Amino acid sequence: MNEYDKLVFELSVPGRVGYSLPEADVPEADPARLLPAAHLRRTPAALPAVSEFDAVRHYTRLSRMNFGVDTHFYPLGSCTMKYNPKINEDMARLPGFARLHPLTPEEASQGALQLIGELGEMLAEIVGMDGASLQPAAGAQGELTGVLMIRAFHLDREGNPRKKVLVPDSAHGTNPASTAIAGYQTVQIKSEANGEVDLLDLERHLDEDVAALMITVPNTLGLFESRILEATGLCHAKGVQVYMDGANLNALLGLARPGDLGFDVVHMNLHKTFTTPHGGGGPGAGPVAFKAHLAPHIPTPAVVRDGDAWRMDWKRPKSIGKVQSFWGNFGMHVRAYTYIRTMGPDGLRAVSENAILNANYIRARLLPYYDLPYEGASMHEVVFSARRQKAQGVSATDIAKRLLDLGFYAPSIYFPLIVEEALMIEPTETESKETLDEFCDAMIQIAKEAESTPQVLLDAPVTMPVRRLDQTLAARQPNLRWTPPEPTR
Amino acid sequence: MNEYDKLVFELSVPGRVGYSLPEADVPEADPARLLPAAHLRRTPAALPAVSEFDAVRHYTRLSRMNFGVDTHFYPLGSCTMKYNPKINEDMARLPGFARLHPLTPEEASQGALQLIGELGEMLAEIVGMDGASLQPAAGAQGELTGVLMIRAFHLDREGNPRKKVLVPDSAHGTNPASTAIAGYQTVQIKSEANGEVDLLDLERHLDEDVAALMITVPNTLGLFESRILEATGLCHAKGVQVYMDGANLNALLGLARPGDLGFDVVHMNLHKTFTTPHGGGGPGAGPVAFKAHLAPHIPTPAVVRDGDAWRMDWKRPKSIGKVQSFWGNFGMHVRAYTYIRTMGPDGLRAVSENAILNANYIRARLLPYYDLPYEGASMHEVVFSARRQKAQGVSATDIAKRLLDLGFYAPSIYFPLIVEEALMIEPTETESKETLDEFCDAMIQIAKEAESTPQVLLDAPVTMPVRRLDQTLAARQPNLRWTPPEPTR
Amino acid sequence: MRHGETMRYLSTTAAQRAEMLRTIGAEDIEALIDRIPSKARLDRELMIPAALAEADLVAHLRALAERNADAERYVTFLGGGAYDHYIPSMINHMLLRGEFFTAYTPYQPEASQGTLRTIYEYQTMICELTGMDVTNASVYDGGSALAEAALMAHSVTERGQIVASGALSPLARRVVETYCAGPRLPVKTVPWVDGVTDLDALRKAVTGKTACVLVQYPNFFGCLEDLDQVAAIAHERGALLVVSVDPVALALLRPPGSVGADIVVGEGQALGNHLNFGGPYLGLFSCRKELVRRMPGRLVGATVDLDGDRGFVLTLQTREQHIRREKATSNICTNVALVALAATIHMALLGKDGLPRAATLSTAKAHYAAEMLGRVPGVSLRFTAPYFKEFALRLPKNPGTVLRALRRRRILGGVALGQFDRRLKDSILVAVTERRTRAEIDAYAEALGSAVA
Amino acid sequence: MRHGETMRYLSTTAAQRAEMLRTIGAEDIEALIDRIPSKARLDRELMIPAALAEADLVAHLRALAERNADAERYVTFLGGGAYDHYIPSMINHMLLRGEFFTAYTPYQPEASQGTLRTIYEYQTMICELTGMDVTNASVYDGGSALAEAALMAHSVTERGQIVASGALSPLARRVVETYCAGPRLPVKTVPWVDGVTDLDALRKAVTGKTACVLVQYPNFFGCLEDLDQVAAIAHERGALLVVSVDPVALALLRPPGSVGADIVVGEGQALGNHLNFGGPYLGLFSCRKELVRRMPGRLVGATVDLDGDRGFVLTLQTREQHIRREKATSNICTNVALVALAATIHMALLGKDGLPRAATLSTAKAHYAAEMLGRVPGVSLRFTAPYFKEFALRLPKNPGTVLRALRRRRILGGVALGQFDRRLKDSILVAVTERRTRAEIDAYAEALGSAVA
Ligand SMILES: Cc1ncc(COP(=O)(O)O)c(C=O)c1O
Ligand SMILES: Cc1ncc(COP(=O)(O)O)c(C=O)c1O
Repeated sequence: MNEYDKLVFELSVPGRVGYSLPEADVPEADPARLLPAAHLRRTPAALPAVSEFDAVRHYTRLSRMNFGVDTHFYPLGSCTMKYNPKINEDMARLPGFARLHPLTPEEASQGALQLIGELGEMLAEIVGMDGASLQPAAGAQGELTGVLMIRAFHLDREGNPRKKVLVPDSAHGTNPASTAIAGYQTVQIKSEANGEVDLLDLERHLDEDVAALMITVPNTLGLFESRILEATGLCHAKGVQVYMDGANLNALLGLARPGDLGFDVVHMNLHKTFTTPHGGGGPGAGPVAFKAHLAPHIPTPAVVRDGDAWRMDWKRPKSIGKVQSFWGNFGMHVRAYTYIRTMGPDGLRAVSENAILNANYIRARLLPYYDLPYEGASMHEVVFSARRQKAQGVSATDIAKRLLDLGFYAPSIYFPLIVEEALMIEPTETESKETLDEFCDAMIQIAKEAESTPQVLLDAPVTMPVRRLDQTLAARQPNLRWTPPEPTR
Repeated sequence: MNEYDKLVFELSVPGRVGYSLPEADVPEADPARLLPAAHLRRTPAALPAVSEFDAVRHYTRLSRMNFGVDTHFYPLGSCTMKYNPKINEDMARLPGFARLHPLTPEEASQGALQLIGELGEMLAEIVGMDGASLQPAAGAQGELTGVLMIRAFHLDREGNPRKKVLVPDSAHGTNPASTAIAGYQTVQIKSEANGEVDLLDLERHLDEDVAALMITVPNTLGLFESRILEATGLCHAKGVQVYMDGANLNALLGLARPGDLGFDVVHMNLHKTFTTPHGGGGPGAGPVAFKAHLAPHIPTPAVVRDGDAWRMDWKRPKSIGKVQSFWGNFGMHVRAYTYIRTMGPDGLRAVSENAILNANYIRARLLPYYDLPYEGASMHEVVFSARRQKAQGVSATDIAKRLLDLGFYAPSIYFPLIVEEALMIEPTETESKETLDEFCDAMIQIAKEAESTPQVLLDAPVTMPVRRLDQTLAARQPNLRWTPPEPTR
Repeated sequence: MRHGETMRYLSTTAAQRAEMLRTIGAEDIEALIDRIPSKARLDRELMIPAALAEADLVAHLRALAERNADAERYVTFLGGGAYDHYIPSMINHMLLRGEFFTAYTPYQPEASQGTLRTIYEYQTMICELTGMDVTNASVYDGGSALAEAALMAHSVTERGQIVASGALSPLARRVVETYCAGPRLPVKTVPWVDGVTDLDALRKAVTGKTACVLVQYPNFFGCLEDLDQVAAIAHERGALLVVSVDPVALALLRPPGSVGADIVVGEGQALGNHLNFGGPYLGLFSCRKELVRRMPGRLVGATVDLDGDRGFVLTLQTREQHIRREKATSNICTNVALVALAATIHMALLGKDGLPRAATLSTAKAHYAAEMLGRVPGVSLRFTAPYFKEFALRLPKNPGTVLRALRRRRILGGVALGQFDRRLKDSILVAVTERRTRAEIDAYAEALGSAVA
Repeated sequence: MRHGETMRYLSTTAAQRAEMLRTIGAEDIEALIDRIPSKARLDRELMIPAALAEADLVAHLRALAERNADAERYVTFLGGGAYDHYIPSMINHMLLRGEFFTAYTPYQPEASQGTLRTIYEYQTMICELTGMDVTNASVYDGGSALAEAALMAHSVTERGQIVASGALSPLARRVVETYCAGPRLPVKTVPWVDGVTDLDALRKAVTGKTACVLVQYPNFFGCLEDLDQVAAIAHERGALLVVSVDPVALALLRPPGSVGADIVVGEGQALGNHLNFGGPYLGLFSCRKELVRRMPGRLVGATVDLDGDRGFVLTLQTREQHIRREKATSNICTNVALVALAATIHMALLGKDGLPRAATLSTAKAHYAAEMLGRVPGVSLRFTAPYFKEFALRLPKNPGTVLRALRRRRILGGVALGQFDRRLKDSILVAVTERRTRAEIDAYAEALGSAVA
């Protein structure tokens, strides 16, 4: 079935050339005379040798072995796979941005600093905070940054950072992981039967050792935490800081703001809510917005206004320090800035409204066919369980694979962990009703197949470049790099 | 089998918007008050209404229903489907070129004029002529331009344009068609058994009524006309001009030059030899290079040096006039210029050597399996006949369709007309030996299938977005535009 | 050969070459080309510049590009057949899909459905704008489209004279003349009065020998011809009416199909394509369905495949050169498919609401500009006829001098008309698209004030 | 909502919205969000600027971009961790393939073989350059890679101290310090002498409690550390050796794997990625295979499908946060896959010959530049240690003033070192890649002459 099965190394032919470099125009260009012999490599790195055209056809063909938002509906829950506007790409490629060196003096990079500064201000307004740091490179790094800021805050105020961070059991894996790296013990808070965080359990855990509560709104079940004001209030009463994982901000734009909900710090995923592309895994950007009391602790340098100009403020003795070598994923900042300026306030609000509408539409159409373990009002995504299908011998994985054959990427599966056979569906606002209908039709067809012809699901996919892959083999006998085949005679 | 079968009209939903235009910033923006009512449209044009994302996914999906050089070997004979360098695309998009208005005064478009001028000089050198006009938009328009120049030449010298143009029977269809539009009667010259033009037949036809001989070198059989010097000599002796169709110039770069072969005028296809992309049918560019005696007749304006500057020379009373509203397909000129400057003289020669090598390699490998009606030495392409397969019930078309299933675009088929069941294979120099081998393996497999399992060929293709299409229906009941389906109730 | 520079587009290594020659049974490449008589061989290197490394070449081309006064660094009011309309950025991203831009003419339809479908969409949309039944897949540009229309009218009517409005683009008219030289079709030009075709003169010019009347709408001066009258005059004598259009304007204006045009052509650059110093552009070509078999160029039609599924093919090819050779309706082979694709996506994106909106903004801003520029002392509108997005302006000073002064202020103020018509040597043609802002127009008026003072 | 501006990224029309609400059984959208307590609702519009039309927005961003001194309009000698190397134009065309850049992390491998294969290629190539057994799919950047290495060494050795060379990038070192704050790992910095780590001081600093030694090669000053010695010192005490590298340099220099490095990290921006004002960049991360289960980040492995055909998957995921949560080897989720893809294509294109050639040209031109700049009266090389493509220069005048003067001549002369180290406030760091020409270097020398005169 696999039409094309080459790696670039397998195209390599000694002597082929894919580059164009000038001849040396300086008198001495022999490395052996320029550098001590001890430092020189003895054998060249076994990189491939291909022509430019070899590479074009190879990577073009590989690209065609992928689904992307541009080609397929991509309802991957929690990931907000919305349309990535093409204009964003053009703007990020303007030479004044793309070819700007990070150590260019401030006076010669005012345009870039202004963009960072203004984007920070807009993001802060969107989440109702007092400021934002754009340095974190992704959501998880935003979390680490935010928790370290909280750590610095407690340390500064109380001389000790406290010990624990409370995280609901529905949280994304990065939440406990970031917390752990920040030196905290993670304490899991239960969800109530309705899927929201259990306030009693929360209250039980709140003590002087608790540095922070870290919570996702809407949570990973797609539910708005309706008692969030109470929760943040309870925390603050114990001097506990409240961190919001803003990965699901796409549900809230112009409707509600983390700052107004009582949060002290929130990270955003520009690669979810603000249309920067995911690139097959990254890069993203995870700005952190904060209330004023945390401002002393944000990463250095802070990009600040200085009259009509912008500058980098390095003199922040209580800062947590740096989390990136430079100033953050500026290329993503340009894209997000472009997007926000394209949408304006009414546009952003329409984004969230439509995201919520789309999720609820799918929910309504699929409700007869799939179990909905948490029945609260869905915001921007809906989490079904395939437990009914599981009883018919078909798992969430099987449903996902069958969707591929029917021309759709799969929802997130087995997340959140508190849902058995979870199918986490996030359509985003950029998808049309027609696409949602086609997807729902496919899901309904699958539910019926699970009853009538489950083997079709167990065999899926059959139209992809490969069939199901042996994960166990991959993990038991890791093969993590290409090696040339043994010469045969 | 057809995964996606939408037209953009079928995605349209009233009220959807895919653009972003500013609000009117001038006082009056009501067309009814600006323009007389009689001039206003009564019903809007029924264009679709789609979102930007609808359009991105639609056109991305449509693109995936195509083969292109970037994705597949494309051995379409006579078309020189070589790699189109990406850098060419970047250069053509520089704002100083892409956003330059054609009526910008000469003093404010010197960079563009220099590029046109220098490209003309380089092309003239490559084909051994005294100058080149870059105005023609494609090969066929180059032919028309060249023949009209010959017409003007005769008219100027003899007071009459003469009557006939001689064209070999192996010629491309545009040759007789261009000749006819130029007001000439086309007279067909026979090919010899060896596939070259029959000099005796030529001589027989040469008289005072003949304005020109139009001939392709190498010819469409991929053969170099070995007696070309004799042929051009014979013509000149009768005052007959000799036109070379330079579509096959990819075989001659740095090896032989039309000017040195005695030609008076030659057109080039920048979209074949000089890597400008074919774009699914165009645009191309068909510059015409000429000997000095034809210079008075080239299209206006000529781009000429004027000291250190360049200007447009309009004062050419004997010019044939214009063939394009402006100066030719400048965007293609930028690409061809970029390519020639990338390759240099040794690079261009290597192009032709490798093109010839590749064609001969295919020829050698396929010779046992397919008939070769003309056995002369192949230059850059080789023309087989599927008559042996035809006898087995399988046509050139069937072979072409089967190739699609095996992952290759098809050769040109049924051209040149003088070859029964022609399979015209032009690999170009940019393809690797590995690709040629895979293609030859496929062709050999097909030859064997023709013997053993011909039905596989007759049923092909089965892996494309559609199966074989009903051409007769298309021609009998032309359906040349979309119309909305009748409303059903 | 030097490192890299020349080799990166070739894939065959020296060792492979040797191996391939062995398979071929040839000693060396020379052996493969010995059919070329040695007298005919080039015995030296081509005298073209040596190869440049990619980075050096980019620097060189950038320097060339920067010597041009482009519409990115200058505020442009240039028109006359090429326009600086808004182009959604998304279009370029689709054009860069290798499957589109590195494909050939869709000769194998099963492996070319992408191209075929976009052409079918294009044909439909242009029919909608022009109000005609049939549209071909494109010809080279507006000028050659007009010329092909004249030849087609000649072949349909079997008449030998072409009557051209004097308010046609003079550049396009020259292309018509060139194409008409071979078949010796005289092209009679009818003068203009007050910016539009002189209908009395037209009435006199059209005879029983007239194959067609060529008229432009909006015309070269931006003015709106009275198409009903022109149609009546042409059809009265059995001549065809050929209208050359601006497709953007047709989003707002009456389609020529509705006044009885027989052939509609035009320059389609304004639909999503850059100025490109004049090309590649887009020749629009539509006609009545009765004439389709005389039409030049390719046509895509819908049909079904073996399974009965919808599919698209090139059709009615017996009109074309590769089948009919000297009897073909035209010599065109390569057309401008990718430019048409850009236009298709542009029309899809702007769509039913957006294209009229772009047209409305253009005409509104043009009228505002005419008003503001007309207020400059000594400056006046050259004609009183209604106009669309372009108008002629009479200047009190030499236009060349004035335009130069404007250029120093980064304004491309218009096209000097004297180069096309001596009667207009005091005038310039000013085009305004939706892309110009009121502030830019005001700045132009202010600069023009200083320039003519 | 105004026309177009805000709607072009949404597909649902008012009529569809009504229909969908009917299916849902909700009166209006408000009914869907009534779970949000009204006290928590925003009762006004967001105070961000109103939407801009595409063309206006482009103009605005272009204006911002033009206020920056970029490497296109300036001749740049800036380095210090980010470099202006040649980037083949072809790379961008591949990155723009929607199938690559609009895909997510390849969670469904059957529909993500394109991404998975490119990562596998990437892992292989970086292993080749670093000389290590295993490479992950990327971490954020060079700084966070170094920080992750320190944490990993801590977890592998279960020791609590980090020893850092004073010739590390000071910016990267600050990231290490940030990441080490949570687990309270003290980071001890060893001073440099003459541009390289003081080995005597290092020997003293490394103890039985040292988890790892962090060293950079070439180091922040461009100088080449004696890795054999550093390795010996680290390993003697059972500490891991972590080397932060420039992958371009490794095309020519000894791979750290060959001197016994345990973890190799680095900033990969120089491989085919633009400067982007500091990000997104590429965190390289390789290690010995024995350590793979302690490695942060994603790994792609080869396996087979049901039919026995080769395929690729994310593997060894039990290290990762989505499975192991607080016990994961790292918190990283989103990485920089597209940046790694650019690097992969870059390494493929330059390949076995080209990458060493780029490295050779860079070091050759750097040495030429050092020679020419060193000849300027009063200017001298700050260090005598061997260097690769970057060197520190001592100036006779305030570096800020000199650099400003150079900027006026469109030269970005280097990075002022005083901002990182007070002992170097008279010095600048000058980087030279293969992209600089001899003429540019000569012009720099001449301009520097005037600036310090
Ligand atoms: C709810 C939630 N939190 C955190 C993250 C982590 O963000 P990132 O992948 O940008 O590090 C994600 C994304 O995967 C998420 O969905
Ligand atoms: C031999 C030959 N002559 C002429 C032409 C016509 O060139 P064009 O398609 O550029 O008009 C072609 C290309 O199709 C050709 O192959």
